[in-house]
Amino acid sequence: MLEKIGVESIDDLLVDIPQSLRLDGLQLPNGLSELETMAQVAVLASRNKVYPDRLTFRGGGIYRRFIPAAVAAVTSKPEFYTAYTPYQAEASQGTLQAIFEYQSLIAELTGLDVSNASLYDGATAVAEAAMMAFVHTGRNEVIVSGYLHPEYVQVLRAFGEGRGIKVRKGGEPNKKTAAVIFQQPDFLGLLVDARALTASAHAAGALAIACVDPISLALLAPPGEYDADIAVGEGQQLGLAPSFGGPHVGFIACKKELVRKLPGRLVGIAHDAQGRRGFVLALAAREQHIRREKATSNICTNHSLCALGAAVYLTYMGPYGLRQVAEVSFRRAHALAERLKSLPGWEMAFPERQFVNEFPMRVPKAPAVLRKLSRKGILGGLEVGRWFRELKGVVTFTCTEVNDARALEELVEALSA
Amino acid sequence: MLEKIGVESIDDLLVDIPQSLRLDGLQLPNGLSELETMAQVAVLASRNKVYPDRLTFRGGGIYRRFIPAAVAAVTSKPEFYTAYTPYQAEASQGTLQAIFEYQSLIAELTGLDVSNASLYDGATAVAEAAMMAFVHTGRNEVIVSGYLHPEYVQVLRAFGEGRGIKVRKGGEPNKKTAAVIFQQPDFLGLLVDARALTASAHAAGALAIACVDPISLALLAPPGEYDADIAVGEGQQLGLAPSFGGPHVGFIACKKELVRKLPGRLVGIAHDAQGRRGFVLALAAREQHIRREKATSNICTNHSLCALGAAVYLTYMGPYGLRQVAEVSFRRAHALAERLKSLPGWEMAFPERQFVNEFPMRVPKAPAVLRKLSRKGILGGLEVGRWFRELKGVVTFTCTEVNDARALEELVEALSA
Amino acid sequence: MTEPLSFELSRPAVDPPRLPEPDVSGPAPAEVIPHEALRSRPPGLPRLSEPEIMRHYSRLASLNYSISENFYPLGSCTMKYNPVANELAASLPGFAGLHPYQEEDSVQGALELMWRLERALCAVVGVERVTLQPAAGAHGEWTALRMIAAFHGSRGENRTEVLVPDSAHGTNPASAALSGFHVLEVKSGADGRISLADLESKLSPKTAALMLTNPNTLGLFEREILDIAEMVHATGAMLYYDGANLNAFMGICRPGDMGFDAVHMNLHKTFTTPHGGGGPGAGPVGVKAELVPFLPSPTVERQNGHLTLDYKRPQSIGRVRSFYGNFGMLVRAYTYILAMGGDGLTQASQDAVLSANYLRKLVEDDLEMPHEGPCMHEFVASAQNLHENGVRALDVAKALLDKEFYAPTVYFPLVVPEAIMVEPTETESKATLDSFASAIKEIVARARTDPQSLHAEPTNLPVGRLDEVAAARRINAYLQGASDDPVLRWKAASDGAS
Amino acid sequence: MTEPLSFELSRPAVDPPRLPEPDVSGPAPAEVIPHEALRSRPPGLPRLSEPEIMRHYSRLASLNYSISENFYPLGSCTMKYNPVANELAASLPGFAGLHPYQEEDSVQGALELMWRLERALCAVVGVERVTLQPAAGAHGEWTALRMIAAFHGSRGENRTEVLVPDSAHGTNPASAALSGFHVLEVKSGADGRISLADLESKLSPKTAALMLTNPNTLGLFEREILDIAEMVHATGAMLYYDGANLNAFMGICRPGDMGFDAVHMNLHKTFTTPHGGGGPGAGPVGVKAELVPFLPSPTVERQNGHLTLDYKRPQSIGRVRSFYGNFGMLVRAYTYILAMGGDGLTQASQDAVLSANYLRKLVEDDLEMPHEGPCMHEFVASAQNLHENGVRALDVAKALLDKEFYAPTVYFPLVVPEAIMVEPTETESKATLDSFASAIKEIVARARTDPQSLHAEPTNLPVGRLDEVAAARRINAYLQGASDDPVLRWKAASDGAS
Ligand SMILES: Cc1ncc(COP(=O)(O)O)c(C=O)c1O
Ligand SMILES: Cc1ncc(COP(=O)(O)O)c(C=O)c1O
Repeated sequence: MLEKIGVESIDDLLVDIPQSLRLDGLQLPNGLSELETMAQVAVLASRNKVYPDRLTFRGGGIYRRFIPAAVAAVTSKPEFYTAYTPYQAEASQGTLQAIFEYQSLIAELTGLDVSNASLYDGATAVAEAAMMAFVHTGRNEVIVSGYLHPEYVQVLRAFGEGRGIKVRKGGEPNKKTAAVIFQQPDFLGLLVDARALTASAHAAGALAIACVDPISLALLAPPGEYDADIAVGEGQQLGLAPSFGGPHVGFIACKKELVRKLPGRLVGIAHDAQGRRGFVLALAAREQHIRREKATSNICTNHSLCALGAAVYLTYMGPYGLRQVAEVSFRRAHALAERLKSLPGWEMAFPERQFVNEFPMRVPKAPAVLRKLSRKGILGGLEVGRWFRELKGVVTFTCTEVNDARALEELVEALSA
Repeated sequence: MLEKIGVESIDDLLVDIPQSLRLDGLQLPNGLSELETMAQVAVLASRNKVYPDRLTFRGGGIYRRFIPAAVAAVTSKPEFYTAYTPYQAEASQGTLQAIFEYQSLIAELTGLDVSNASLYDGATAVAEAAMMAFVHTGRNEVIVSGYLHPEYVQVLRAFGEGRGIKVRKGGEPNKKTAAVIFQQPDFLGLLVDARALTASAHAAGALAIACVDPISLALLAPPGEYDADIAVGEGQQLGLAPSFGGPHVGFIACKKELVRKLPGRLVGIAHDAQGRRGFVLALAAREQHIRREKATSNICTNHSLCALGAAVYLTYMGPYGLRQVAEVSFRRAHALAERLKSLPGWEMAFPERQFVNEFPMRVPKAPAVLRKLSRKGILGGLEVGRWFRELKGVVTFTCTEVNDARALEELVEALSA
Repeated sequence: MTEPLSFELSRPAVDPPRLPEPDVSGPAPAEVIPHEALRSRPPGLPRLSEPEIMRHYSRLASLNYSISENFYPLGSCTMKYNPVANELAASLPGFAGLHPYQEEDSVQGALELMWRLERALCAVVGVERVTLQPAAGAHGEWTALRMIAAFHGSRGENRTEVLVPDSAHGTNPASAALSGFHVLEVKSGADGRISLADLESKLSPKTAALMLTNPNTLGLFEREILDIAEMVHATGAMLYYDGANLNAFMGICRPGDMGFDAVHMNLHKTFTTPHGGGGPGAGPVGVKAELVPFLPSPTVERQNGHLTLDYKRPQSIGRVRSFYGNFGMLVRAYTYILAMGGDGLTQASQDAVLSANYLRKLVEDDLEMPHEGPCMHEFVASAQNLHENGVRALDVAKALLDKEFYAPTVYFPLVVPEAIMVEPTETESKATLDSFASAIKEIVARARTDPQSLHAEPTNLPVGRLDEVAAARRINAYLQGASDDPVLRWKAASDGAS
Repeated sequence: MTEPLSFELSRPAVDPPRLPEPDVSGPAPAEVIPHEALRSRPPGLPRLSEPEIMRHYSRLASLNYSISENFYPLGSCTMKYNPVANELAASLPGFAGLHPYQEEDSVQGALELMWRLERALCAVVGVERVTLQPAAGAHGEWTALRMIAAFHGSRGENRTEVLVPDSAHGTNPASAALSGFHVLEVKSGADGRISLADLESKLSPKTAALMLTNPNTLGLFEREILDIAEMVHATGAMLYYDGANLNAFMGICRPGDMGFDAVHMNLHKTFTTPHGGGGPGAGPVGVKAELVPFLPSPTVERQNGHLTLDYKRPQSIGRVRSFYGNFGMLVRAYTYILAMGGDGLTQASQDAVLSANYLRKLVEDDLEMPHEGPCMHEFVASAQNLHENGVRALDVAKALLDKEFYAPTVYFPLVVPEAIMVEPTETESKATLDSFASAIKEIVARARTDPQSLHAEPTNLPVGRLDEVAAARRINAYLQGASDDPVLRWKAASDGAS
């Protein structure tokens, strides 16, 4: 090959690099065989403690759920996972159609008109929605109402700072308010009055942004039903492993009127000369590679494969499977709450509020209790006082379809011991 | 659908079944969700002890070896694993070509002319080879020379009984001898004089059947080089997990003259009307679906997918990779033997014999020693006295590329403690 | 698009993969092993990088039809959907990582799984015990016949004949022959069932067994099975069940109740272990009490919750395979049975029968139906009616390939000329059955109007119809030494080094 | 062959999958939750059986090109082989099963992996620290700019402008804008490098940073990088490195040594985490000491072998993503780095440069080469020379698809008209490069003799060239309320229930 190029050595191809910059290799160990590589990686993996799914009661944004084997069987197909963003539509119909189906599923689930092709995670989805509202309303303040996931708030702040958007916690929307953002159920698992929050946002000329739990939407009114303008959320529960927090997928859906402000990729229907239906990246004029500094967002690589996983999950479940998953989780969480609140000194932190499958309890000596559970191989609830001073001693517990009745018993027994 | 058929119920389709035979369902529990199914299966899996590869020193026909991730990445492709035997060649070129490549790889490795598409395992491969010799020579006795895997001998006997083939242990071949069967290296890991055994078989007009370790063939003279007529063996080492003994793959290769006696499937080259090359099942006239009771064997379903795995493994390794695997195993085994024979009371069982990467030692209080190792998480050698009275107290130890130097140390330390 | 052979893609410039180094002081082989025992030159394996290998096999994969993408109505093969959870189960380290010679204490979970699978299979087919050792259906047939031979032998009887219907699968006579029996063929009657008269005439004190599948390979239930069983048993022979067609009636009836004494099952048909492009499968054999002493060794036994391998079986036929059978396939089948349950298996068989009868109905005017229905889980049609147009079953099969359907089994069973044997299974949707029927209709219509074009099928596949006759000629030439072209394998043109 | 949508395949007859039952006494939702908070009717999800779902997605998969089967010379995207071992590593339960809010003690292995990956990336690019939090390259760009803004802010400087070359990727100006900066464009000179004169003219005390990739998007190394760095630093601005092109020089030189203050890396390009059809990737950002205080929170710290997450970072820009980044991708990248080692990474970059120059040489007479070589890991050609035949870069791209190659990046960078940007990567064999070059030659020859036919390309794919203009028109109609056709999603014709 060197000969064909007409040079004598690789160095002849590197002549543009100033000599002073040239290295003599990297300060890294030499490569290893696959056997040795995997052995080293496995050692690191073994230095983590993996709690069984059924004995995991911690949530706070990432949940253990039943993941059908079908999901990984699809996402591990090299035709999907080793393709790039579908720039050449005709050679990428697999990815494009799968994303189109994902968009449709999210739209169905949220009850809104259009979903994009995916975002990085729930946190950036909230931030992107806030930026949409900022651009749409020309107002530069967003109100976070109630307990939005604290890390989402942090990300929202970081994004807001760049664009000069002020993030206000609570309070009534007014003429400066671009959007009211709320989480349903909220970070603690409690239901908020989404309808009222949406109405008050609209009354002030602001948008309503609902951050929702996708599984809960099999039970709860979807944002489209209470007229929210944008729905966002974290899609990890839709068939993705916890994986220490990522990669997962942020979803975003909105009303028709806001579509041109949507960040990221969007797939739409197109046809060829013979009238055959196909799918293409649509409304690209919103995007960075065309609009550059005027783009609706800077997103290029998004989370397609995770969106694909979510699509497989939702298709596997269908409307009634998803409902059963949600309902089983609901019933078990309520059964667990009943049991826990009868423990000495334990009480519901917000007894007057409804929840779906995560709920906050006041727990005496919470840190010690959680350590004890951990020793018994149980990942107990989440201490939310870490983020909220007023919630010191409050622990949220989560139940899903993976926590069978016996697991609930084991938890209660461990706590009673 | 019932309406279209013109019946009212499924029972109307079952009218040919005598009423007295009809059941009211099965005496089995009702079905489970995938979550619960996998949980139950996982409980069974957890009730087995899995020794780390690197601390496994037991062989006896099944070995721990480095399995490149590429192998499962290929064999887990649904296009391969959910296809049937390639009856419709034009729609099965993937399977057919892969098998053709497997046949070629085995032929290269054994130095013989032709290999079939696969057999069930090493044991049935030995039996099938004996039957080939029986048919080819018209003689009805086979001689097993030296330590052939005891389970292979048992299977050979069971097969032989059906066809009236006598299995003799040791002794010189004579006019009644259809074949001399030997294992290289033998069941204990020791080298036999394959050349001399082959010559003595041929001198008596018998065939020589070599049962070989495929990895050792990167080092040792292949059957083709010493003029053996048939080579057989167990292919587990070629990229297949131990899996409690199966499924793996038996391979068989032979000289041109014997091809029409080969059992099972065979893939060959064919062309279409445009002259394009393709692959088809060849010499089907040997097979049961054409020749029925006169077929060379009754094999229908064989072990294609395992053969595919072996082909991927051999292609991954290439000639020099395979040699390195064999040589590392060789060196480590010899280093380990040096260390072990210096332990008090331990000695090489056959100090005058050469070995490759498995070797027999006389071990004082072998059962207790092995139990001690097991408690330390080490799967020690194999007590071969279980099958051979004369070898009471003899334990074979195996080393491969997975047993790194540190693992050898750990073994020796555990034994010295 | 075809793909070159890996050997043809091989490049000498490719380095071997990184592998562990010998980090010990052991000698090199050449220092210890005598020269003449060593290989004289490296084997001619191809040299490819990992990316090239993966791409090669990806392309090969894309040349295959499989049930993961295509309807695969291969009669007698029960190509139903293989649940992906099965694959996960078999790959659990707690199974895949077990050495077969670990101490029994350390493999209790594996033995328990085998024991439970045995119990479940006993329940499905109605027998006393099951051996899980045989690696495939044919292997199971042979194993069962060895047991039957041993049984008769134990009673001092010399029974040398096995009866096999003319509609039987080729493995039946082959297994009987390999087991040392003479094979007598029993004729089918006009209704597609075994002729009782012919059976009567063949039964004798020399009869060791009658091998039968029911529903038979025509997809028809042998209505007189109870009479048949009585006749066979009356002569002191045994009744053997070829379980390839078990998918027809799980939970509906049982071979054991019909009078069968030994039963093989194809886990790779009825119990969804994937067929792998030709295996591995698993062919467990169930037997009634009389045959239990002769089961292959070892069996799995359970006492007080503790599991053992029992090798003390003096009357056993011995071993039919190394170790304990295709364990990985047993894990898959057990997983399937757990997930389906008794209710699910029963439903599966009912749906399989429904699918077959529905599809049969859809095409009954297009192809000949040599026998009256209803059928069970499959049906056999005949392309005889296209004979006048010069169109054969093979042409229909190849034309189906071009419509992205795999072809049904053709030319089997042998008793139906131009047989087209269709088994849709319960996992196909009505939509798929409908579109398959449309394809048949289109092909039959073309057979009437443009028969010539069917001989050119398939035209949309990587290769056109392959000339097996010419191929056989080339193989003969090679085997007879008339040609150097090693048509059954690749070989380097020059000296074999690649 | 196209595939219907899952919604179109949906059948109401399909039962939901078997799922756990509520085995406790908890209330049903309707008993507790007020009616108006409940969903009024089930979401219109499709209803398909598992076999149908798997077949649907198998067919979709077969409609895709991917590097697993096809050469994918997409310039700027570094589509190199993704080792399968990476996937195994990420799916180890010890990683995939970790909850992000487990106690630190229970995730020491995960934190150690992150820490080691950080150290390795520092070594490759020559920086002090790296944050692993950003989810993609663009996210990393924005993160870095937020740090640069914080840095200037901490010094009381109000720098509001970011300079971006005209050849830069669209994410650069977009990230700058989202980070609150005004974007000024810097021109490229005739030699394809940034014009120092133009740079000089745009630099001012308002300049916060210059964003640069080197080699730039033309595949050319910015020879005067040291001068550029000096100029930028002299004005008090920072130099930002877009690491999309890092594959050009691992082990050969380092952005840190060139004077870059912040560097993002695309693990999904250089470090072989698969692109997933559009992500997830990971876009870690490395920074020199001055920027360390501003890194996102938390960082991973190691003391006496114990690992902790450090949230006490008063000057941090905060959080840019939930949790700790795309951990699964970090595992893959770390696995790759371990396997390759310093020697392997260096070799990879050398081979990448070799491949690009070789391929460039092969096609230099067929397409225009607007800039002189040698190139680094990629080159940009132009289809301008086909203009006289009415053939555009897009036509060349589509014609390549018909030859089973994915197309290079086209129409980027914007500074080259009819750009065709080719990045072959180090994992392609010479044979592949040769056959790609032949394809280019054939297409160019056809452009001369039969240009019309190229406008019809592709013709062998599941769909022909899709009309994006017509599609946009339909979308506009929908968004403007002029049409009910929800062209950006599927919707049931009737009432949405499926
Ligand atoms: C009726 C019948 N019997 C026996 C067999 C043999 O089973 P196997 O292929 O598992 O050996 C088959 C398989 O095709 C069959 O269809
Ligand atoms: C030069 C360059 N910069 C930045 C990016 C953005 O990276 P990402 O897609 O990971 O957000 C890309 C990706 O295509 C690129 O090629």
